[in-house]
This record gives sequence, C-alpha cells and structure tokens, in this order.
Amino acid sequence: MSDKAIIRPYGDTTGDGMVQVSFTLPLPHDKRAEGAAAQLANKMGIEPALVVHAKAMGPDFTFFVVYGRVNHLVDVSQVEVIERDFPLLTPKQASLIVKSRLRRRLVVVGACIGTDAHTVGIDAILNIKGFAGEKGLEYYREFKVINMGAQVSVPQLVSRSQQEKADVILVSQVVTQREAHILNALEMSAAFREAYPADKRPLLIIGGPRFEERQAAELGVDRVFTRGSTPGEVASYLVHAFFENKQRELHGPA
Amino acid sequence: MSDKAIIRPYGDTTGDGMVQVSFTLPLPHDKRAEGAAAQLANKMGIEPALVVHAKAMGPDFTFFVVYGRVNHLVDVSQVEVIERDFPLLTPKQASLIVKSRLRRRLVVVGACIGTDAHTVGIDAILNIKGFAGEKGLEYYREFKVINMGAQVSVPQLVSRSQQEKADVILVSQVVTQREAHILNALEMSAAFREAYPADKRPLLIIGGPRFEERQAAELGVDRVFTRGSTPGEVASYLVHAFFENKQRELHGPA
Amino acid sequence: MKARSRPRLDVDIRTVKKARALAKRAGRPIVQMAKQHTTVSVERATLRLAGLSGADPDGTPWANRLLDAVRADTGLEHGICLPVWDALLRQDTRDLNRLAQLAAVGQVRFRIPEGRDAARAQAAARKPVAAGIRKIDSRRKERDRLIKRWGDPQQRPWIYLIVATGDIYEDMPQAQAAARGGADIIAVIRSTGQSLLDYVPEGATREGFAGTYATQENFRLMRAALDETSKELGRYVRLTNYASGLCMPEIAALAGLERLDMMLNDSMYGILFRDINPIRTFVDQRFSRQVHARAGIIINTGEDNYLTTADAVEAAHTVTVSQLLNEFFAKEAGLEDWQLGLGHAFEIDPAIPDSFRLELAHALLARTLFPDAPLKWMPPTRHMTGDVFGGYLLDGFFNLAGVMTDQDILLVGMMTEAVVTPWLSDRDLALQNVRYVVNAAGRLAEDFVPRPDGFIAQRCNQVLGESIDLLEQILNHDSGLLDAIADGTFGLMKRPADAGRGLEGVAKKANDYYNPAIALLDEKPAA
Amino acid sequence: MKARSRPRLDVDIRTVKKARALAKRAGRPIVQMAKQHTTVSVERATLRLAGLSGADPDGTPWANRLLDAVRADTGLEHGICLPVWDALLRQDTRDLNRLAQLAAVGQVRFRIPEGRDAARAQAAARKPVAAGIRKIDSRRKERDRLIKRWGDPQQRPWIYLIVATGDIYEDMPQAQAAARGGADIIAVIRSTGQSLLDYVPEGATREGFAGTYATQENFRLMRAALDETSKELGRYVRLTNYASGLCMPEIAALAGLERLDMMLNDSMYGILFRDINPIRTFVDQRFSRQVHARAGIIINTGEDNYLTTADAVEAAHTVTVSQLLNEFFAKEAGLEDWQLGLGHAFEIDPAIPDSFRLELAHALLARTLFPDAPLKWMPPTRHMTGDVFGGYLLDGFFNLAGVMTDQDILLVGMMTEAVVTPWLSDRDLALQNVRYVVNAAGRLAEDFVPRPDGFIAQRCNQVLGESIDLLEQILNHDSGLLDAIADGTFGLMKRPADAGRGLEGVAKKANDYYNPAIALLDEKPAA
Ligand code: B12
Ligand code: B12
Ligand SMILES: Cc1ncc(COP(=O)(O)O)c(C=O)c1O
Ligand SMILES: Cc1ncc(COP(=O)(O)O)c(C=O)c1O
Repeated sequence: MSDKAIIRPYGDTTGDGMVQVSFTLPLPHDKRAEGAAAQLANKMGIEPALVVHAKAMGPDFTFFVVYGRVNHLVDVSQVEVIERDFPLLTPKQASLIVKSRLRRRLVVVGACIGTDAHTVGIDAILNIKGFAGEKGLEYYREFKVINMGAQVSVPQLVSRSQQEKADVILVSQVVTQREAHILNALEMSAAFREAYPADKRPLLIIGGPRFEERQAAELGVDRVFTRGSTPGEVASYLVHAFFENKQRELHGPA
Repeated sequence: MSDKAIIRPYGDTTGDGMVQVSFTLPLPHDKRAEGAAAQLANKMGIEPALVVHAKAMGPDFTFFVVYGRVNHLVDVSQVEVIERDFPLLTPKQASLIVKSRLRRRLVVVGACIGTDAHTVGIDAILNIKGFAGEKGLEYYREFKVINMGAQVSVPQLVSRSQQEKADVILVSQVVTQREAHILNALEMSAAFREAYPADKRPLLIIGGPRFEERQAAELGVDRVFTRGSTPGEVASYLVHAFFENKQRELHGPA
Repeated sequence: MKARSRPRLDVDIRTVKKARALAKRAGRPIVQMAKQHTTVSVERATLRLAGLSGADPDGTPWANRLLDAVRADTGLEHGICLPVWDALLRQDTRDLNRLAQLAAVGQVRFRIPEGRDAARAQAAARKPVAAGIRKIDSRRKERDRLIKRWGDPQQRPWIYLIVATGDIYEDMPQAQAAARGGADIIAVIRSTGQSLLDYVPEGATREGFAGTYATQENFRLMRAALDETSKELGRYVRLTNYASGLCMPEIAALAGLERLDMMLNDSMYGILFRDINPIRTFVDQRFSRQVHARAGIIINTGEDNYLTTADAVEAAHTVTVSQLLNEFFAKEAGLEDWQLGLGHAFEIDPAIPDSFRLELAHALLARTLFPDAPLKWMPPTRHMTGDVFGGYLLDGFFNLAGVMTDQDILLVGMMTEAVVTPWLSDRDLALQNVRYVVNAAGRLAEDFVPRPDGFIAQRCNQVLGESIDLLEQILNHDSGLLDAIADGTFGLMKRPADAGRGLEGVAKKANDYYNPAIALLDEKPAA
Repeated sequence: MKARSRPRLDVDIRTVKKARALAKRAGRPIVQMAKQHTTVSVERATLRLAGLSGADPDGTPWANRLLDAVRADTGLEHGICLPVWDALLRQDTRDLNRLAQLAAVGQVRFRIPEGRDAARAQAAARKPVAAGIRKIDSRRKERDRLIKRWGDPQQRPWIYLIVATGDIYEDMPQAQAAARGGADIIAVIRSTGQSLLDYVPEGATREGFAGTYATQENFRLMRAALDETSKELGRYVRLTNYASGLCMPEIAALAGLERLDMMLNDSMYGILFRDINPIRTFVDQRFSRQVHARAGIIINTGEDNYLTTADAVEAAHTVTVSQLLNEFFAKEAGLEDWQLGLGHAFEIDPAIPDSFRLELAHALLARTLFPDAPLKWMPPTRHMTGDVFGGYLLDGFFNLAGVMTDQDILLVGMMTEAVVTPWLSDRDLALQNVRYVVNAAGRLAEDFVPRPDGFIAQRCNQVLGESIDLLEQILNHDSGLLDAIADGTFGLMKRPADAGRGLEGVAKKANDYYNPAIALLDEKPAA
C-alpha cells in the first residue's frame, strides 16, 4: 500500500478515513455544547462526526471525544522530508576521517542554555554512555568534548567557545513554554554571529524534542536535531559538514 | 464564558485552540509517514501540528498521535439543537392525561428489529425497572406495553401492531455496521405506511445510541431518541404528541 | 509454559462438594431428557459426519434438503440413519449427495426399514459415520502434532482476539496481523442473526453484519491462514468460532472436521439470549459436546452474557451456578477438565466502591472451584463508554485481575467497545496494554494472598453460599431446572419448555431410533 | 481518616538500625559544619523574620540591599543582627525598611558593636525576630484551627496536583478548579531559573516560564484563594511551594509567614541538580528546616529526581540512602516524623520484566523503613511518551502501586507528561484515574502479602543491602559525605565542596556571631 500517493486514514477498512479527536470547549455541558463539538469536528473535515463522550469539567468547561470519518486526502508525494543527506559512520570511521583530514581533535562545546536544566538530551549525545545503544561523542577519540551542562548563559557559552577554539557548538532546548526554546536559539545564533567573523564561526547545532528539522534557517543555525536523534547521526553529520561539504571552509589550523 | 458566541478549544489558556488527534495511515513507519501525518493534521486545520507519537503496526500501517492548535472558530450561535419541545411529566401526570383524554390505555408495542439482539436499550425504556432512576413505561398505569424483544422481523412487528391496535411503535437499533440501523428503520417505516392509511398509522419512534435526533424525517419516523434517553422523556413526548400537538389526529376510539 | 504461582483461597471443601452435588442433581434429569430426544440439527450433523456437504443452487444445504424430505415421509423420531441408508441400499448407491439431489426433486420415497433391512441399514450407516469420526480423530492428532512442532504460547493467560469484518477475505489478513501482534487465539465473530438460521450457510462469505458467517469453507480458509502464520511465528495460533444457535451440532461437526481449536458452546445461552426452545437446546448441546470432546476442542461457555444485562454484583452467583451446570453437562458428554473454558467477566460498575476487589473475589472463586479448567476471562463491555482513556485504564485493570487470579484465556478488551467495532489501532493498543500488564505484573499472584477473613475471602464465600441457595431453589421446582428456566430464574428471562424457536425441530425418539454417531462418540478414539 | 491496612514486609530490624546508624555517622559532620557557617540567605531570612520586606524600584528586595551594605562594611561572619540592630539603636529608629533605604544610598555605616553595645544590639535584635517567629506560630495554630473546622481529606493517599501557568492570576482559578476536582494539595511549580536567583522576587507575578515565581505576595494570594475553596468544599486544601535553590531559608520563612503547608526541601537537590555549592546548601538547609519544623510544614524531599537521570532499578538504593540522610538532617533540625514527606518515584522502564513488582518492592521498602512519615509518591515521567493511551495506563498502575503500598501523598501523573504542560482536561482525566483506582482497589493492601522469600521480599532486602554498602562507601571517604559528593557518588554528578554556585554567599561564623533566630527556632513554640 505504501506506493499509493493518495491515501486516507484507516480505521478497519481501506479508505474509511476514520479518526479520533479530543478537546475541551469553554462551555457548560449541555446539548448546545455537544452541537458545538460536532460543529468543530465538521470544520476539521470530520463528517459524520460522532460525539461519543462529553464530560463537564466544572461549570464552565466540557471535554469531548469525537470519532468520525475525515474527508481529507493525504497526498504522500507532497510530503517534504529532510532525509539524512550524509552517510552514517561508525565511531572508528568518523575518528579516522577527522584524524587524517584535520590532524587535531575536533573541538565540541555543548550546553543547555537559558534557564533550561534538562541535560538528559545533550548528555545523550555527548556522554560516553550515549543513547539508544550508541556511544556518545566523548567516546570518539578524535573529538574533544566540553559539556557545560545546564542553565548556561549565552555570553558564558560564547566566551567558552572562544577560549576552547570550538569547532562546533551543540545547544539543547527542552522547555518550550512561551516559545522559550525559539527565543533562546535566536539569542544564541545572533551572539555567535556578533562574536565571530563569518568564516570563523563554529558550526551551530541545536537540538530538542520540539524543534523541527526545517527550522534551521529561521533559527540561524546550521542544523536542527529533534527527538530520537542519536550520537552517531550527530557525529556523522559533523564529519560530513566539515569534510564533505565543499561550501564550508574550515577555520583554524587545518 | 458561556455567553460568548465565538469560542475556540481550550488547552490551558483561553483561546489557545489546542486539540488531540489520533489515527492510522496505511504507510510503513518512516519520516515520510510522519510528514504525511502532519499534512493530514494541517488539512484538519491544526497548525502547528506536533506528531508526538508514531508507532508501526506491522509493515504497512502506522498509528499516530498529534497535538496542536486548531485554527477554526466555533460559532455557538450557529449550533442547531433539537431542544425538548414538550414538558417533562411525572408518571402520575402522564397517566392522568391519558386517562382523562383517551379513556382507555395507550397501547405501546416495542421491539428490536432485524437481526439486532441488543434489548437493553428498549428494555430501559419499557421495563418497570427503567433507566437512570426512572421507571419504565410498564410502570405507567394507563400505558399498555407489549415488548416483543429481540430479532423481530418487520412483518411480525406490523401484524402485532394491527392485532394489538397499537398507538405507538417503539423500535430499537444498536448494531450500525454497514448502516444496518438505517436500512432497518427505512424498511420499518415503509412497511407501516404500506399497511396503514395515513391517518390511522401508529406513531413511529426509533431509538439507539448512534442515531441523531435530526434524522427523523429522513428515516420516515415521527421522532428519534438517542443515547441517554430516559423513559420519562419518552412518556412525556408521547403524551405531548397525542394530546397537545394539534396536527395529530388520534386514530381509534378516542 | 512457565510455572505459575496460584493465588490461594481457603474455601470449605465440603461446601464445594455440596455445590457440585446439587448441580449434578439439577442436571441429571436434563441429560435423561436429552437422551430421549433428537433434533433436526443432530440428524443433519450425522449426515455431515457421514460425508454429506454442499448446497443446492439457492444455497440450501443438501443436509437440510435431505432431512426435510426424509422427515416428510417418516418423521424425525426414528432418526435419519435408518431411512437414509435403507434408501441408499435400495437405490444401490453410496453417494449421499446424489441421494439428496434425488430426494430434493421427489425421486425417492423414504421408509423405516424393519427386521433385516433395519439391521443392514444400521450397518451401512455406521460405516460412513465412523469414517467421519475417524476424520475428526485425525484432525485432532494433526493438531497435537502441530502444537508439538510450533509450540504453545510462552505466557499465561493466552491472548484471545476477536476479528469481525463480515468478510472472510478481510478477516484473514487481520487475523494474521493480530497473531503477529501477539494473539494466541483468534475468534471469528459470527454475523448477527446466524444463530437463528436453521441451516449452516455454504462457502466463503463476504457479507456479514458485525461478524462473518460460520461456514465450513470459512473455517477451512481461516485455519489455513493461521497455520501459515503459526509456522511463521513458531507458535500454534488457535482458532475459535461459535457452536451455538439452532445449528450447534452441525457446526460442532464442521469444527471437528476443519480442526478448529475452541468453540463457544454454552448449555443455556441459546435458551436465555436467543429464545431457542430449551429442549432443542439441551439435545443439541449434548451432541455438540460429544463432538467437541472427541475432537479435542476446548469449549468456551457464555457466563459473561448474564452480566451484560444483570448486575455483576447481584448476579455473581448466577455465574457460578451456570459454571457448575456447564461443568456437569460437559463432563457427562465426555469433555475433560482441560477442555472446559468456563466463562466469566469483569463487568462490575467501576463506580462502586471496591469494584476491583470484588472482581478479584469473583475471579478467584472461579479459579478455586475449577482449578484445572482453562478459564476464560472476559473484558468490561457494559460500563465502557465513549471515554476511551478511562476505558483503556479499565481494560488494564481487567488484564491485571486476569494475571492476579491466574486466568487462562484472556479475551482482549477494546477501548472503543462503546464506539465502534474495533479498529486496527484499537487492537494494537489493546495488545500493548495486555503486554504491559502481563510483563510488568505477571507473577504478582505470588504475593496476592487474600486475608482469611478479609473482604475478598468473605465475598468469595458469600457468592458460593448464594450459589448453593440458588441451586436448592432450582431443585425445589417441580421439574427442576426446566421449570426454573421457565420461571425466569436466569437473567429474569422466562423460557417455558414448550415455547421458543426451533421446537418444531425436536422429536421424542421412537423405540427403534438409531444413530451410530452418539455411541461412536462415546468411545475413546483409537490412540 | 479511615483506618488503613498496611502491607506487611519482614525486614531484619537490626539491618534497619544499622542503616540509620550509618546515615547518622555520615550526616553528623555535615551538621557540625552547617553550625559553623552562615550564608547571605540565612541572614536575609532573619531580616525577613524581623519584619523587613519589599523591594527597591528595580525590584531588588530590601533584604538584599541591606545585607549587601552590611556585608560591605563588616563582612558576613558576625551575622547581620549585631551590625543592623546596632545601627538601628544608633539611628534611633526601629524601622528596618527605613534603615535599608538609608543603607542603600550609603547613609549608614555599619560596625560590629562590642561590650555593652553588643549586648544591647543582641537584645534589640531578639525582640523583632521573636515576634516574627511568634507570627509563624500563630499561622500554625490558624492552620490547626482551619483543619479542625474544614477537615482533612477523607481518603489516603492525599491527592497532590501541580499548577503551572506562569501567571498567578491564571493559577488561582486553575488551582481552585483542581481542588474542586478532588485535589487535596496544590503545588505551584516555580518558573525555571528562579532557584539560581540569589534574591526572592517581589509582588504578584505574571511572567514565569513553565512555572510561577515564588514570592510572598503570590503565596498570600494563592493561600487566600485556597482558603476560600477549602471553606466551600469543607476540606482543608493544602498549598505547596519550593524551599530550594539559593534562597531556601528566606522562602522557608515566607512560607511560614503565609501559612503554606508543605515545601519541597531536599538536603542535596541543589548541590546535585543545580550545581549549588555544597556548604551553602547544607547551611541553608538546616536553617530552612528549623523554620519548617517550627511552622508545622511538611517537607517534600526530592529523591524522585535521581531516577529521572539514573536508572530506577540500578539506582534504587541511592533513593533509600538519600531518604535516610534526609531523615537524619530533618530530625536533627527539629522536624517530626509526620513532617517527613520523603520522596520516591515510579520510574522503572515499563518495558523490563516484572517492572510493576519491582516498583512495589521499592515503594514497600520505603513504607517499611519510614512507617510514620507521610511518604510522597511521584508518578512516571521519564518513560512517558507521546502514546497518551499507554501513559494513562501507566499512571493507573502508578496509582495502584501507591494504594497497594499505602503511600500518603500521591502526585498525580499526567498522560501528556511527554507532550505539554498539563491541560485542564489532562488534570481532569488524571483525577478520574486516581479516583477509579483509589475507589476500586483502595484497600487491596489488605491482601497484598509479599511472600517471605518471594521476588518482592528479596528485592527489598537487596536494595536495603546495597544502601548499607553505599553508606559504608561514603564513610570510607576522608571527609565522608562531602568527599563522596565531590566524587560523583550521587547521580554521577561531581560536586566538590569548594565549587558551585553561591559559594561567595557563605561565611564561617566568627566567635561573636549572633543570630537569635537559630536558638529561638530550636525552642518549642508556646502551646
Ligand atoms: C527528566 C525531566 C526532568 C528532570 C531533568 C533532569 C536533567 N538533568 O535533565 C528534572 C526533574 C530536573 C525536570 C525538571 C523540570 N522539568 Co522536566 N522533564 C523531564 C522529562 C520527564 C524527561 C526529559 C528527558 O530526559 N527526555 C529524554 C531525552 C533523551 O530526550 P530529549 O531531551 O528530547 O533529547 C533527545 C532529542 O531531543 C535530541 N536532543 C536534545 N537536545 C539536543 C541537543 C543537541 C545538540 C542534539 C544534537 C540533539 C538533542 O537528542 C536526544 C536523544 O535523542 C520530561 C517529560 C518527558 N517524558 O519527556 C519533562 C519535561 C521536559 N519537563 C518539563 C518541565 C516544565 C520541567 C520544569 C520546568 C518544571 C518546574 N517548573 O519545576 C522543571 C525545571 C527544570 C528546568 N529548570 O528546566 C516539561 C517541559 C514542558 C515544555 N515543553 O515546555 C516536560 C515536557 C514535562 C511536562 N509535560 O510538563 N525535568
Ligand atoms: C450488552 C451488549 C451486548 C449483549 C446484549 C444483551 C442484550 N440483551 O441486549 C450481548 C452480549 C448479547 C451482545 C452481543 C453482540 N453485540 Co453487543 N454490546 C453490548 C454493549 C456492551 C452494551 C449495549 C447496552 O446494553 N447499552 C446500554 C443501553 C441502555 O444503551 P442503549 O442501547 O444505547 O440504549 C439507550 C439509548 O440509545 C436509547 N434507546 C435505545 N433503543 C431505544 C429505543 C427507543 C424506542 C427509545 C425511545 C430509546 C432507545 O435509550 C436507552 C437508554 O438511554 C455494547 C458496547 C457498549 N458499551 O455500548 C456492545 C455493542 C453494542 N455490541 C456490538 C456487537 C457487534 C455485538 C454482536 C453483534 C457481536 C457478535 N458478532 O457476536 C453480538 C450479537 C448481538 C446481536 N445479534 O445483535 C457492537 C455494535 C457495533 C456497531 N455499532 O455496529 C457494540 C457497540 C460493541 C462493539 N464495539 O463492538 N452485546
Ligand atoms: C456461548 C455463546 N454463544 C453464542 C454467542 C453469540 O451469539 P450469536 O451467534 O447468537 O449472536 C455468544 C455471545 O458472544 C456466546 O457467549
Ligand atoms: C527538592 C526539589 N527542589 C526543587 C525542585 C525544583 O527545582 P528548581 O526550582 O530549581 O527548578 C525540585 C524538582 O522538582 C525538587 O525536587
């Protein structure tokens, strides 16, 4: 079935278009509220919409569960995916390329910036222990890894980067309430552009579960990694970006 | 909040528009499938759409959970509700009206038709035991109730109706696969129109959890009752339809 | 299979013995009565065992056409075998199908042979019927062989999943997917209405309502599909259907012939829930159970059904009584303990206090009363609502009660129970639910020791006591169980012995009644 | 409160005694060290007890302005009281705020008074500080009175719900709705980053990130809102916040003054998870716990945090060790058993075999070691995913483990844990989940009797054994716990005693150090 370009959701028969939806409306629970729930489902393209559950939550709100057939078609050929555009390397392969091409260790500085204290994600990429069975970048002999940990301010990060002559900056952002992750990412990329001449700037990479890969340009970074990323993917990308990507001139004593 | 006509779903702040959706797509689980899930969510008006869960179900299907903000507005003033257009009576009140106006018992014949064997719904309306704390129609002294039970054929129902001189026919339909409930309802209403002169036809009422009240005309019945209906509502409607509704002439010896 | 830790409950052995003795007293007259009657379906089943199959161009099975013709000439009371094999001997053909065709066009007259003719007809009938039973024996051996080859499920409870698209060709891939997803047993639910048909439809079918017709060809197709998947998975996946309704004996025979592994088969379900005549049911029951016993099929009884209409707390003892009766009837018909998939269900209103502890008590009582029976544990349905989140949780607690009380067969609950027939994703989520619970809490039974005088133990004893009371009440009726059924003892349904569907298909056996199947089925199969 | 049935577990009393003795040996030197130091926050807390409040137009609290001015003149080592009340006496004003304003514009010079001046300053300081403590005493009595009037929750565990919009004016109605929905305890989560601020923000705030700032005014507003709802519900709804981070002592004082009921307060959380200097933390800890003890506040420790980074099975014993240390430090500071909301969490990977039985073992060990402490049971977070159905089920099993092992405070898990900060509907669904489990299985503990040599009992003993090993390892370090912390013993975090945030705010007490609060807090409050 995977080669059909136009598909619909599948309940228990091909093409039945069935979906499940839940939401709250700021209305007391009565028939009108149920009608409003059906109206919303209809606007979402669900027709017929079965309001199968409605529960008052206090006097002002009602929670709904709706089932029904959605009339949209999904055009798989229109889906844009950022496919991995670099080969996956083993730690050995990656280290070998760095060693032969760079003749020094690649310097990686990582941090959680802002008030974010969720280090598990960046640690998953950097710490030896790694993630999903893959060792982290510390395990790579030709990578020098500095992990600054949690709640690092952007100025701290920039000055450490300069001090360590960082080739790559890895920043993690997990808290997203009030768009904190976007604002912090923008602050960070602007600060690096400020602090470095364009051709000397380290590679900027941001990661976290609520980013999308397509956001890189908008955030002013070179690459975005999202949920499920593994250290091997990050290492492979770094090697690719430095040594295969002709557009990028390596700064420092190559 | 309930007096605002234009509302949006409520996640944790007024107007945030947040909803949850789940569905299956007939695609193997990969990035393209996740993109397709996001595309569907976008078409449903969810923007941004967070595909927070994707799970392969065998090689050909993927299940998704999506959260996001839906951009539709709900116009509460446009909601059409069939509000109860008759007063709710106690069993005593209803019996009194029947007694004084009709001077004989009102004859009610109930059944689950077709191959449907779900009698709990019709029993909830008819049996003394009743439903939701209300006694069923058998408890009403001035109602004569014949409950034919499950899997009654339409011809059986019609002939019993004639034999008992039924005033009201109550039909339940619970199984809805392949639109069984609709087809059976249509067969039933057509058979009664066939068997009776227009002014002698008993009142036709259909009930079941998957009907909508607005469907009455389309199904050729006088009224539709849906999930959560109670015997008191049904009795009150009957009294109203017979004695208050001027449009309806009572057949038989009134 | 891994060793299981059984939860412990002290019930008084004498009380248990008493309950069984009462059930026996209630059941014995019914067995007598069943032995004195036959039905159209028992006779048709005998024809099917003897090799008659297929249907006329209108879809009426030849078994029905032949039986109807015979009955018109000789009545039912002598059984079908004497007139049919007498006619075959006279027509000088062994071909039952040919005979049926001739009979259908009125080209044969049937009679009851007497003297040596009768003896010859008996001998002639015995042979093909015995051959049919040998075929069932060989399917049973085949099952044993395949289980040895592919293995049984690794865990208990076995996971039982329902498939119900109405179309056998959609059912097959869905069943295979379910097996790959972890199901150990696939049940193909029947179309609504089939149980009231007095014939078994023929061929592969694609048009059921909320279920797929039970036909010999559908059985064959599905068993073949599951054999393929069993091989792939290295685990024998069992297949279930319904030997229930007006054609119970015939479906049992077809199940034996097509190597089905379990069959829904309850002693009173048809009476109570389908308004089938009590005598018809008990006669059909006994024959179908003899077939199941011989075929090595596990029966699944239907006590869960009581709790979809009656209150699960108030009516808990009716489940126990029905289990005891089902046990008695089953053993009398030759079934062994390992074949008694006695049913019960998690149907207590979740809003009442201590509902989970009450469920544990009921489930534990069944476990304790029937330690060697493969109990079938049925999920919540009645109190499932459109709140699919709450439903998913309730199903999790159902699964937990199943593992804590060491149930054997777990019918997987669906969060969309109150919404739709299950979606692909519902089944997948449901299996994940089961897997979590079995994996996370699997052997918790080890530490579940109801306090001797605690709530659970007390509740067990109370239900057992009420069961004994009910059995005594039944015995207080003039003609025992039959009168009790007529009185509305079960599920408030009044089902008099002389009413109900299918009564016209019952006959009291004449003195010269002959049917080799019944005696043959009682013999032990050759090893 | 209804009588509870406690699950039973046999652990060797001598082993338990040994574990406590080891914790005491590890903790004692830390207490010594804490007594020898003071911190900026301890001193500011003293000023706040004495009545100093408010902030300058830039939002810097007067407590900070005054302290900084004093410190610049006299250092920290003598404490704030001598120089401040000496200056007040010299300025002939009793008004601390006025003094702070003058100091802020450089109009006061501070000195360390000697001889009779010192004695007079001491006396002058003692009075307002004592008045502040009396105010805390009266808030405690008020709480007792209100609990008597409105009552405690009907059931155990108490239900603990988090509110976190960032805006106190959105938090209030949400907290009230949660209480109406069944919450017994409302926790207002703090904005990210507040723990690293070396001052307590002022006033009502509306701009937190993923939490709302802890301020005296926010405390007051929320307590008032909950008083209103408590009255309406006839049930005293408790309020919780965080005495944690760089301002722990001050926040504790504000909590006492505003009648908060519980406070998150862990002996090592700041060190390990916020890289706060160990000495700073231990000194601040002791003072804040003295305040909590006096105020009748229940502390909530943070052992759950270990399990969000470390593996919950491998690191189970670190939870136990931390609980033992927290217990020792708490009791030393005057807290009683009923105030020790020791934390632990349901964070085992649900994919591993027997995960639920392991959870039961861990939870039961805590229950057994601390029979009189109101244990706080934290829900799964780490292994929650976007599969909200699976998450809802997991939360149900967390709730069940809570009731089966008789936990006291149940932090309600959210099915959207891995997705968003909780929606209104998430909270409602979560409460329904808790209600179902508590109602359906509430007293199941009665029948939960871990088999003496069974899996659960063995696991309990294993974890206890590993805890003793770890405590011994800690004691093998040259300077015990401090060195162990520096070595990465806890959560693999290396936190040397001479590094970390806030070290600059620590001073070794001089011989003439004076702070009346510490001595006053150790006294029993007047009855
Ligand atoms: C563990 C945890 C904590 C721990 C953190 C411990 C630590 N040292 O990290 C503790 C208990 C301290 C904590 C505290 C809080 N938490 Co928290 N926490 C979580 C939790 C349970 C798991 C996060 C996690 O570890 N995921 C596992 C890692 C491996 O996944 P990941 O971060 O996505 O990383 C992967 C990818 O995204 C990517 N990646 C991530 N970063 C980077 C960077 C680079 C360069 C690259 C290449 C890749 C990459 O690679 C990783 C591997 O695949 C989540 C809920 C959940 N189940 O998701 C909440 C959650 C993240 N926390 C949340 C909140 C609100 C908080 C608090 C702010 C609450 C409060 N007010 O007190 C506090 C304060 C913390 C602070 N100041 O930031 C919210 C965030 C909501 C939002 N989206 O805004 C969540 C979602 C819970 C919730 N639903 O409310 N938390
Ligand atoms: C109980 C039950 C059974 C019992 C029925 C016992 C009996 N005597 O009724 C048994 C076990 C026999 C049964 C069997 C089957 N069932 Co069933 N069953 C249910 C269950 C669990 C509850 C239904 C119920 O009793 N609801 C309570 C009553 C009070 O609600 P109600 O019917 O909606 O009635 C109310 C209103 O709708 C209204 N009303 C209803 N009728 C009428 C009529 C009038 C005149 C009026 C005024 C009002 C009115 O008033 C009532 C009170 O408010 C539902 C799942 C669920 N939780 O909903 C499945 C369900 C209805 N069953 C289902 C199916 C498929 C079957 C089977 C066909 C399966 C099979 N193939 O074997 C069988 C066969 C039955 C058959 N031939 O019809 C499906 C139907 C799917 C669909 N929509 O098509 C459901 C939804 C389960 C599922 N998800 O698959 N079932
Ligand atoms: C024992 C038994 N037989 C049969 C059925 C199905 O009934 P029918 O095929 O009549 O719909 C059930 C219900 O699930 C049952 O429990
Ligand atoms: C004991 C303790 N203190 C404080 C916090 C919150 O930390 P912060 O306020 O530093 O974000 C937690 C985490 O929930 C905790 O467990």
